[in-house]
Amino acid sequence: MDPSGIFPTSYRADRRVVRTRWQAAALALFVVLMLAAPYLAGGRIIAVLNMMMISAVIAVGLQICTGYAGQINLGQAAFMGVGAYTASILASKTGLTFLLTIPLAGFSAALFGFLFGLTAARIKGFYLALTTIAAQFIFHFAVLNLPSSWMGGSNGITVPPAELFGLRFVGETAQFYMNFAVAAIMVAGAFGIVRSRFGRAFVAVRDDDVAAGIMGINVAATKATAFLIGAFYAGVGGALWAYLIRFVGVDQFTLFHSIFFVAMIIVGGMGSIVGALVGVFVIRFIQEIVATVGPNIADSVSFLGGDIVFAGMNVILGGVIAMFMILEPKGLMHRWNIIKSSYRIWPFPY
Amino acid sequence: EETYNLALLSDFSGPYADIMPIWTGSREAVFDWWNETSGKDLGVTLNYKNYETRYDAAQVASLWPGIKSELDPIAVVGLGGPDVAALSERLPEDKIPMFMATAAYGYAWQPDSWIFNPRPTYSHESAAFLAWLKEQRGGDEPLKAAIMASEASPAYVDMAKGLELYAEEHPQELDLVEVIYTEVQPTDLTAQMRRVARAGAEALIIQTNTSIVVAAKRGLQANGADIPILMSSHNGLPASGGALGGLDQLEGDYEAYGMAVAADEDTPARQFYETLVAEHGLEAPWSVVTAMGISQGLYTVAVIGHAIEENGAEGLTGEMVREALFARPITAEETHGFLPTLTFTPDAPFPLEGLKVNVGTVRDGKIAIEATGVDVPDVQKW
Amino acid sequence: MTTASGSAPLAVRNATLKFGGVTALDDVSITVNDDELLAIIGPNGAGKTSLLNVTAGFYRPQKGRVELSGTNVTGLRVDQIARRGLARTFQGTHLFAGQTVVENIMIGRHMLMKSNVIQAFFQFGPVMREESEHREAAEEIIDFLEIEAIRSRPVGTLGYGLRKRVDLGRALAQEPSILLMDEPMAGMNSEEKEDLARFILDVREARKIPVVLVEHDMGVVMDLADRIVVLDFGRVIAEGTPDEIQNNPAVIKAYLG
Amino acid sequence: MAPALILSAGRNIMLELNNVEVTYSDVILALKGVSMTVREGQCVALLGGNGAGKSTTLKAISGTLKSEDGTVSAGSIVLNGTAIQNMEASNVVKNGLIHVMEGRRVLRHLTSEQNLIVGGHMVPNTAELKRRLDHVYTLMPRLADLRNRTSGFMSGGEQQLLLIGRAMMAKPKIIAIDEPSLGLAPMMIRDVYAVLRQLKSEGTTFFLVEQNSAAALSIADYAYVMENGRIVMDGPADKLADNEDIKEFYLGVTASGERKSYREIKHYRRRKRWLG
Amino acid sequence: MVYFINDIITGALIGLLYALVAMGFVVIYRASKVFNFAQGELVIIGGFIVWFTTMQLGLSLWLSIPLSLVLAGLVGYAIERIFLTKLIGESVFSMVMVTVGLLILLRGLVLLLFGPAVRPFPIIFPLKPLFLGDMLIPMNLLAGGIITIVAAVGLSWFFNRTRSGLRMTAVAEDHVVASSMGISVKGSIAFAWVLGAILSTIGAMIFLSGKSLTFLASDIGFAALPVALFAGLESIGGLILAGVIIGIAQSLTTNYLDPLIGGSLGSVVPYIIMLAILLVRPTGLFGWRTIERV
Ligand SMILES: Nc1ncnc2c1ncn2[C@@H]1O[C@H](COP(=O)(O)OP(=O)(O)OP(=O)(O)O)[C@@H](O)[C@H]1O
Ligand SMILES: Nc1ncnc2c1ncn2[C@@H]1O[C@H](COP(=O)(O)OP(=O)(O)OP(=O)(O)O)[C@@H](O)[C@H]1O
Ligand SMILES: CC(C)C[C@H](N)C(=O)O
Ligand SMILES: [Mg+2]
Ligand SMILES: [Mg+2]
Repeated sequence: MDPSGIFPTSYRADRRVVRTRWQAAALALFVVLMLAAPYLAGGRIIAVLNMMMISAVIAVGLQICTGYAGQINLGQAAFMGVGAYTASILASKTGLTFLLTIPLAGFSAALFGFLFGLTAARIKGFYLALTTIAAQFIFHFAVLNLPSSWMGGSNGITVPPAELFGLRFVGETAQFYMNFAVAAIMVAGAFGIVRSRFGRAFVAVRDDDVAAGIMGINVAATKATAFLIGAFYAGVGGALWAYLIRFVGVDQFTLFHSIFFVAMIIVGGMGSIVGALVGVFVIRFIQEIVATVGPNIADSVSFLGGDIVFAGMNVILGGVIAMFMILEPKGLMHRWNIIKSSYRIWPFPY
Repeated sequence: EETYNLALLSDFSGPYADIMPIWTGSREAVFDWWNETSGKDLGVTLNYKNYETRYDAAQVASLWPGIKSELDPIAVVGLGGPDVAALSERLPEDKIPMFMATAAYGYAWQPDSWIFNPRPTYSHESAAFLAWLKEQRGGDEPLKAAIMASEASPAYVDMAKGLELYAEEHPQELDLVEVIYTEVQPTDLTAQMRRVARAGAEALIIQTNTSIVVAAKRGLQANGADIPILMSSHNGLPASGGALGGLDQLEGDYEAYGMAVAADEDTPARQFYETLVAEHGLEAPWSVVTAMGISQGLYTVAVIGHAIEENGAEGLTGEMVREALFARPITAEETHGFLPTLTFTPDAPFPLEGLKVNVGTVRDGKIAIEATGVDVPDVQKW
Repeated sequence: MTTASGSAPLAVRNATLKFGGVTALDDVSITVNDDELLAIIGPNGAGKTSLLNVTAGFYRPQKGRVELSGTNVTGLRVDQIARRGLARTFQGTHLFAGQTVVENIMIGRHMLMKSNVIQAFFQFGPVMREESEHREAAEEIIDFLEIEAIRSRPVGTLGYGLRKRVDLGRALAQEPSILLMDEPMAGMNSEEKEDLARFILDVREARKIPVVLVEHDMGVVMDLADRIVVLDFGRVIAEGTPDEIQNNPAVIKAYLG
Repeated sequence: MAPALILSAGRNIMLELNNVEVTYSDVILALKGVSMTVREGQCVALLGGNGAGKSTTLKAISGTLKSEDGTVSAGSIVLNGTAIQNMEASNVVKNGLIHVMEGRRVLRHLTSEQNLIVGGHMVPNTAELKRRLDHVYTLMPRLADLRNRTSGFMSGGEQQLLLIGRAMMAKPKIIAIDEPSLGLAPMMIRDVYAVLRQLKSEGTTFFLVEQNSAAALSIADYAYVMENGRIVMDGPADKLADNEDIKEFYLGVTASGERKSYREIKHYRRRKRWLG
Repeated sequence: MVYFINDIITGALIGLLYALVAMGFVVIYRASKVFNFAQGELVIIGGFIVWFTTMQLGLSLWLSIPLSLVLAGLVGYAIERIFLTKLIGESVFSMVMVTVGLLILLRGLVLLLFGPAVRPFPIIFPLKPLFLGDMLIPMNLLAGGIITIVAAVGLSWFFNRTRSGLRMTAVAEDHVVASSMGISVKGSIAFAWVLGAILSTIGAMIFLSGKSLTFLASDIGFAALPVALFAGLESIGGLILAGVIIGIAQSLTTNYLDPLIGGSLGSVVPYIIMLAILLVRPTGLFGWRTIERV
């Protein structure tokens, strides 16, 4: 909903994501801050931002698949893993540049996701959600049991640094810019997709797939496309992850990781790209706070062992997610929209 | 007076959370001891900080940049497989070495490493044990053994892979009759144990975790089979015994690894432990995990000591520490007999020569040293 | 009734539809001629909705076939049939509740748009142009149905009557060559019925498309229909002009009472 | 308003709404101070155009607003002396009110008869349950034919019947019913209204929301007309049925009493709104 | 051949254990339409309660088992009260997502309360297996199989034949409709969680008897999941068949296929079978079919 007094004068203007001068200014400020971040913030913060940006790509993909198209997906980490492995194998075996490995990682993950998406033609709702867990197990099994010369088996694969024209993207700062560039493109693309005919078809399939079919939307293909896109994002995120960690192993992509991605889009709000970003920020932020502050607390309060840190993190994160669902089941973006619209009509309640 | 930082990686809530307080308490006690003794003489204080990585490569990777900028450590004191996975590419670039306590991993067996283990791989350790057992048994036929592994961790798979290769290359020594993969918390291993018993195994290698030891033990008991189990340091006799409800359940089973066995006997290692307890506030019981923590601390400070002797107390870097590791051996005396004399070379992340394994067992409900200084056979890289 | 059946916009031939022991349609044949408003009436459970469902491809008849302008479409998926020019509105509502009115109508235009995912991702010029064009068409429909004021309200927050109008708008957005409507007037007061009746007549006038109307409001049916088919227990029991039907004793007995 | 008073004199107030406001999603004010009274044994009709707030009124009474993110933000609703605004739906039922919701919400995977049994879940013994089932089946023989049909597959009208039957099973003191004639064939509407009349004569109170004003006014004692979340007119049913505007906009008859033809409607439409 | 038959029997029994854990999923789903992701966590909580009453309090099994079941029920009730009651009337989806939060939260809580140590679990069923000639059947699994079958038969009678069961069925259909008919959604969900927690505790006893307990035991939740989907989320009786089929398939794969390929296909097989059946019957063997009407 618009702030009051904004009347778009063309359809194109009405479609814009950034609608007011304030929004434009805020966006510009954000971009400038991000670009300057490596010079303003310490290594830890940059590391956290790197994690956030990669998670953002993956969560935005999940948002498209789950939040928009309504296909609950608990296999996003597996799709991410496919991307990470693809990038790693290509980079380490063929020495391909990341300019190619990242999109290729996206495509291979998309293919894997698409295969699961095809099952969505028949399997629906929670059944589908739970079958995506199978993606997780099958991915795991495949990596571990295919000849280890293919995917490194249980040993994992080490990844050479991202390189472009002899320039090595190592160190937090260089990777920061690489992640920022990719994340920016992916997020902008996500806005494009969700506001296009595809975004609308996704929503149609989510809200009422019977009616969607009768509208001339190929429901099965649309669901599969949603999975495909969601997995593509996960694959790209996985590739970034591989370049950041420089090592991929199968236990970096577990069901638990998938659940955390789901938690991110829930906290931020289903069906909103910005919501996905907000959710990534909130969840990662809490994780980092607990991880950094926790040991200090544990140190200063002697009867607490170091073991409270992770336990505490789980309690807090789990608690936050549960509380969110209880207090704000539609996510933060929903609250924001309500605030905006009540501000719009304030002081009149109607 | 110079101060240098050490980053300690710990798992307070992952699969090894049960042993972590003891482990890290022990290594911290060693650093305290060193600061008050040798460190004082050298004019150096070692400052350390624990980081919770929960045995998760992702967590390690995400914490690492922060650790580096916050602490700028001269060395990392590592934990297990995930640290190796996450940092093996980063440490060479950041020029910081990492010192582990556990046995090494086949998949990390590369030259020019920045990550070091005082012990050979788990497969080396189990092979040494099996060779020793065969000798005990006598006779020429190869020893029949089975191994339990799990896909839950790369390290677990590695254990099986290495031993499989060893068996293949030494058919007259070892006949690996069963390699069983299971979950970290298995439902029921009765059927699997029957297979093991049926195959006539003379030993069962379980270097994974405690839960699998317990389930396997129950499975063996259900089958009325009495096959000795070999455990490693992190799932050793005290831990598994505790989970089974008593050490007596493990009568005649073994643990074997390339460091001192925490038995009741009065050894130099034991004496050093008593010193730490008496004078440096160590609260851990005398157990294999404590031994692991102390040995890790001891060889770490020994290397740092060498580096200071070489380069002076000022301007010490991680690179110098690593150089010092290769420059001269760390003697058994320096590590109070917790470790054999260690000679590192750039060829491997662990000493390739002079490796010894000690074997502990449960006798009359108590942990006893069964054998010391068992030679490690020649295991090929896999 | 006189058009050569081969080219009739819609023909259902001898359709039989059974669900287990229930026969929803029993050898039903109907033909819809060019620019005709055909009403289908009948008691509750007579099979009217089932007939529309068979036509739209939602159910597959056990026997018989469905032809759109002479081509057999039996067995095609619903979306394939929709792409061949068949649109429908629903009994009850099947709108996309969380979406605004404009978005619902734009969804109706989905199949007329051509851009692909990659274009959408990069938001190239052509995509934007296509969006604007179709948005314009959607706005025309909004104007036509006089729902400008609720253009950006989520449909879920609208009352039943307005939803029905949006439902019609969405079907029109498909630019169909035949329109099926299932009880569009249900839940409206007479003023609203008048409005909708007018829209239906206008649609026919402006677009010249045949309409199949299922409705229980006899006033509406008698006034609007060119021809009426009466179903009872899955069978056609009468067919004819409103006057004929009104006086048909079988119809009176089964339906009008 | 005198006749209304006479009509209702001596009867207890069963349901009373006092200046009720309903807000959806914290911002959309759908009811703007609605007051109504339903007396025991009465049938009160609530008429109004689309989106007027009729269903919202019912939901506010029955406590089912919450699932749509709505709340009664002001005013009070009193049922038999108990304040029930924002009460949980199942407790409202325990106070004797059953709400037949719009949207044909049958329990789709259950058979028609199972739906009825669930409707009578509070009936203490099996014999009584049987009796009520029979009562439903005698009033609505069509449901007897459909008793083993999965209710989700039934036709729109059939489901509508089932909902009425299901409400009857609970033998409530008051039934609040949302558009009972929706989607019913003419004959069926007559049948359903005959059922309602029968129930009314058995002492059930009705709160009836209808678009089919002719039918509603034929059974109602008193009626309210709602526009835009406000009550704009009320009075005894027969009085309202004579009102010019009601005739034109709700009953679809011209002032002269003739039915207008839908074909004759011109492109311009007279728009008249009551100002509330 | 004897071994082969024995493997089939053991497999079937393990499958029945899965079915018992899956019954926790199904009961909660069947009475509230909420899919409980935290089911595995309920198993550990049950396990810890049993551990606490036996090993810590030192009670005899006869005392501690009923006490544990009561405590587990209370925990289930508390979880429902704290986390789910407030969401009644909201979309079911929100409730399901709360259970995702619970999954993470409970894991942390268990760690906080009991620590990460590996604990010995009491021997509830005799360790000595039952010998049938050359065949051997673990007692805990045998007892578990019997309990599972009894529970499944009893509960499916309850849900399908009793008035209370029908009420819960109505809740599973549609919360709003159920409450508009005077059915207490709260009560139904509370009952479901109490029952779910109790079943999980029984599952824990069978699963862990004589073994060790850590929070990793929750993995059994995801091992049991395919059984629940295979049967269909609304079907309690169907769990028996589903459990037996999946258990046998898994046992045969682990014993005969895995040694050949040198991997652990056994742990994936249940999921593959589940996927296959769902492609043919999208709501499981006996689940409610999706109703689509326009
Ligand atoms: N999928 C289905 N499975 C079983 N029975 C069905 C199915 N669909 C429809 N029926 C049955 O077929 C008959 C015809 O239903 P249909 O919906 O076509 O009626 P209708 O004429 O549209 O009635 P109404 O005017 O009440 O909407 C009904 O008795 C209904 O119960
Ligand atoms: N869930 C909701 N969220 C926001 N607004 C709503 C919601 N439900 C209804 N409204 C608004 O409240 C007003 C009253 O709606 P209500 O459904 O009560 O109308 P009604 O009189 O029953 O109409 P109809 O005859 O079309 O059913 C409408 O303007 C509608 O837009
Ligand atoms: C003690 C543990 C951390 C050992 C584990 N097997 C490893 O990865 O090395
Ligand atoms: Mg119909
Ligand atoms: Mg309404």
